[in-house]
Amino acid sequence: MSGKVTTMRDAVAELVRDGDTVAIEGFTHLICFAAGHEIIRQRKRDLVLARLTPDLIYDQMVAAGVARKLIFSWLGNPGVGGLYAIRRRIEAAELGDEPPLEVEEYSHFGMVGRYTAGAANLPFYPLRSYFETDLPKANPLIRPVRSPYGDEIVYAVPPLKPDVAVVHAQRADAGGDAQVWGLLGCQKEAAFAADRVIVVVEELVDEAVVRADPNRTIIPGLIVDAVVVEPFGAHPSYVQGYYDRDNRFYRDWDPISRDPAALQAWLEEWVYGLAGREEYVARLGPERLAAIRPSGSAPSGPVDYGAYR
Amino acid sequence: MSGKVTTMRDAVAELVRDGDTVAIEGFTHLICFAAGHEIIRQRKRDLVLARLTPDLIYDQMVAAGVARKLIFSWLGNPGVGGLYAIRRRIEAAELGDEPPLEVEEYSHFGMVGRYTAGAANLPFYPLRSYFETDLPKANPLIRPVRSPYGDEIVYAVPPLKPDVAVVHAQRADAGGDAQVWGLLGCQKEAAFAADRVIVVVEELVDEAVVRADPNRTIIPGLIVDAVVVEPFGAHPSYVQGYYDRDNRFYRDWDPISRDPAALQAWLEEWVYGLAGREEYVARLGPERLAAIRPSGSAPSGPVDYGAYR
Amino acid sequence: MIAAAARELAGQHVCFVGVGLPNIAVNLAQRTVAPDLELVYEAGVFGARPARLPLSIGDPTIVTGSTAVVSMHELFAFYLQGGLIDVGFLGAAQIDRYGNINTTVIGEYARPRTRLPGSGGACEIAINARQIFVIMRQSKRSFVEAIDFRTSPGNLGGAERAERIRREQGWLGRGPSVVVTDLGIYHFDETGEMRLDALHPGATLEQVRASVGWVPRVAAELVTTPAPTAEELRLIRDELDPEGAYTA
Amino acid sequence: MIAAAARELAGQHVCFVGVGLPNIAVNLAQRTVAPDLELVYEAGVFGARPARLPLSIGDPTIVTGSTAVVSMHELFAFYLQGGLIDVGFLGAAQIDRYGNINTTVIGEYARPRTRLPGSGGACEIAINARQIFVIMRQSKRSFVEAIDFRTSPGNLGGAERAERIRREQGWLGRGPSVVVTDLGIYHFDETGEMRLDALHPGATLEQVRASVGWVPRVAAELVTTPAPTAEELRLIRDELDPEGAYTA
Repeated sequence: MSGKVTTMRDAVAELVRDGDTVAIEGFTHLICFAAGHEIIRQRKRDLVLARLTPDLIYDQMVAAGVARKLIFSWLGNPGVGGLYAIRRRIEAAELGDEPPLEVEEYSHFGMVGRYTAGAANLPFYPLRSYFETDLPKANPLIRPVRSPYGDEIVYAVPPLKPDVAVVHAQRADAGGDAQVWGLLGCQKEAAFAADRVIVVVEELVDEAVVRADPNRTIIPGLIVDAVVVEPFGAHPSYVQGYYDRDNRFYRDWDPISRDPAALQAWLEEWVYGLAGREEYVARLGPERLAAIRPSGSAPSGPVDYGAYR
Repeated sequence: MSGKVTTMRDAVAELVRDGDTVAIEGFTHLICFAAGHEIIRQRKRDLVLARLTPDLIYDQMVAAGVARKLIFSWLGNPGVGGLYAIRRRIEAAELGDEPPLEVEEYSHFGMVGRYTAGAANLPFYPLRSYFETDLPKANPLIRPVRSPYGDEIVYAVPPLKPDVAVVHAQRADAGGDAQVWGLLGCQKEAAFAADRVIVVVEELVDEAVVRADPNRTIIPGLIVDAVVVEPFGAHPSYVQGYYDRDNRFYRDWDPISRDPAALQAWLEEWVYGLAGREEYVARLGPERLAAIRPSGSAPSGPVDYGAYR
Repeated sequence: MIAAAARELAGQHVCFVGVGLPNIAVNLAQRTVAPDLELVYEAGVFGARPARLPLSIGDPTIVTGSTAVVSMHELFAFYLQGGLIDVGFLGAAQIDRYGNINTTVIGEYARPRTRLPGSGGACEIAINARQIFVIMRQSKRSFVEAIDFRTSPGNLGGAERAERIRREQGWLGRGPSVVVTDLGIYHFDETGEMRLDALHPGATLEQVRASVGWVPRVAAELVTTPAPTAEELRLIRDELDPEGAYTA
Repeated sequence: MIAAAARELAGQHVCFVGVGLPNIAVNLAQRTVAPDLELVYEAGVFGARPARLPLSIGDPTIVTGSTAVVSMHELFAFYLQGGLIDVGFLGAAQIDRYGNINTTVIGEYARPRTRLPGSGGACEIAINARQIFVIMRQSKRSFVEAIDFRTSPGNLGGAERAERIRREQGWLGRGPSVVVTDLGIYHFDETGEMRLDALHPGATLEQVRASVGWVPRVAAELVTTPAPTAEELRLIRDELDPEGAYTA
């Protein structure tokens, strides 16, 4: 398998285009902040940002002006509060005469279903949700569909096929075969649905490591366009077994997000002012990194696939 | 989690009832012949047998008279030939005035979709198959459904919710949390779709072994009614890392299956005449078991989940 | 409030854990009245045994040592929609007397006064979990006559219609069963309306009436919630929330 | 026949492997003309590197050392239906001039003379793989004017209708492109009909005509298939099928 290893700068320059629909997925786990920051640095514009939970990364990207639209299912800073850069682009009093950020809103399962339909090339995905709620009124793309077996009605969501999906993983080989353990979110579905895929990893491994445990592979290199090796690329999100969620960062974000000037200053210091993730990690410093080290190891133990010759 | 460990005899006696729809799944891998033989021994009747590939086990069960109907997608002895006990209950010349075995036929993805809809409590599962074929005519349960987004038509299959699913796994704990590596087939979907679930394992392990690698769990004890420890319970099918597929058995089955008398003699010798799998394994003998031992080990290597206190 | 919510989980088996207050209540229940409670996190975890209280609902501590980690598709399709969840635990920004919940917007959807988080999994949890527990602070702004947006259906316009629709549409959920607030505990009566059944120690009926946007029904035999035990308080203060993130 | 089928895979990238003759042809191709060929088995394997030739398509040797092992749902939904398969390799009991395939029954469906295996994955492979290779022995019983049951669609009643339906229904597959038999190699012309383009060494046009149930089209420049090389024969006889299960 040919090597696809490149830098974040080159991957984003080549694969993310103005106007693209971009999905940097990962449900609390494996959110690739490094890719989001590089998109900000390269001043991409008019992106449609898709994620179940926009999280801090899309708050930062919206504040930096890369987005024209948000597709999501839960907009908040989990356990802390709001995402105020995004809310300022939605709430009436803040907007004044400014046009709002476009929003297209689903539930979690609706978003997962959208990626699933996109990955499976289906025209719609049926689910038991939305009955007797205002969501189908708020988003007319949520539509009823009648079962061909009796009169039952369920709701459907349309396929979502991002132009680019970014998947952060513990490890991949040079061909892009990526392996993940811990929370899987819907990265697999988003990647198979996407036209282009960037895999970002903590560690590049030999193909033999992947092939030794093929059940752990979440996406094959077949659908991957670029592999970027970026240790701590998911901070302040986390990577199971590698580093912890930096909850302090999530808490600290609240006052920054509330204050547009503070937020722009933060972007200057932590994004525009740095060449890339390596400088970001250096700036975090050894103490901060030590604080998010797991408290111990918890090995899975091996299993035996057996040789069959 | 309370212990659910029991014998195959008790599990089948208690959980499989005459007239039930039974799914002993496993795509070439992990086919639980031990459960099928116990169902034959207990002379269950009028079962509806569901499996993508009826394989030798349903040929044996049909020959033994336990079934009134077959739901399937590919009827054969892979790489060898036919399943003649079943064909004798379908083909015109063999049947004469006998009523045929009922058949309800799909494609592989249709069967997988049926279990998936059953597991997800959906009234139908949409897929891109069956267009311009005679399958919807042969099986009117395969029906077109129109997308609510434009005029596109896809086909749908209805949910399949077996009364009982039997899942063979490498290992489980006493609560029924089961782990599998190698081919996964659609056992997970069949188990979640089923009303009752019997898990059959090569090894009973401590709950800590399961919890050390939660990404390998294919079904949780939550949906499991009985755990049976039955080494070599999948022979002549195989268990990745434990034993090889006994291809000699599959080849030897061809003449037996073609000859009703030979088949009944085989059932006498290998099923009715034995108390259970332990005697079956003893009868196979050490040479046969040695012949299906993997040629070496192929360890997965461990991963680290990390401790987070 | 947290202790009261945790105690309502006695006898329950499989609980879907929401972000925020439900998270601490459920973790407290697992350590007290419901040691066999299986915690399900929408992030894709069944049988979590968190060694610490997670701030978010996707923390690495809910993964390590759990029974099963699965894709979100599988979690929502097979566990939730498949009918395996006994209790879905939700928070709310607005609730009406029938337990219908708004977590989407205050004001008009297109130009909201306040943009709230939205559904997350709440909409499908409300429909597919066997019963719904709600935990929230109450006030005239949150306990309202008419919610601004229906994110998650409760008993709709009353029990009769709600039951008919659940039956006709094959919902597995029976809707909301408990609402625990900072003042008391509500259950739902046969008309599908919330009824105050217990007041927390120190709370008064006047406080309740002053913080509900309709005239609330009150049980004939209104009881007082037993005060949190020393053990409950110790678990909350020392183990689950030493930094006061939830309880400050 | 096997060598000829394997050679047709030169330049292909991702191949869905069927049971039987396709299995050996594809494994031969990976060892000769298409070393980068990614083998996909419907059992749920991507990037298989079988150390031996599996008898079935679900053998443990296709798992150990593969790139990815996934559920059948994922294999069919994301890999096949999602459009990642370049070549689907099918066998057939009956085929017509337009490449429509029967693997279900000979005779009437309800009371068949011969009950065949049925679709397996063939029906969805025929619709969703980018192109279809067929490998089968030819005779008046298998190459028929009208198949008894259409299990897998080919060019339907001709290219015009087939292309319109593929376009209207958004099929990803362009249908059958090659049929390799024991006598020769066929491709499909612009009308969607099979055309004999090569005769295997020793086979004659008379043999072909005597084993086709219609008047077969023959290429103006009919060529002779190059004989299997010594290396191909060695691989088949010594490595892939030493017991002659496929080739006896």
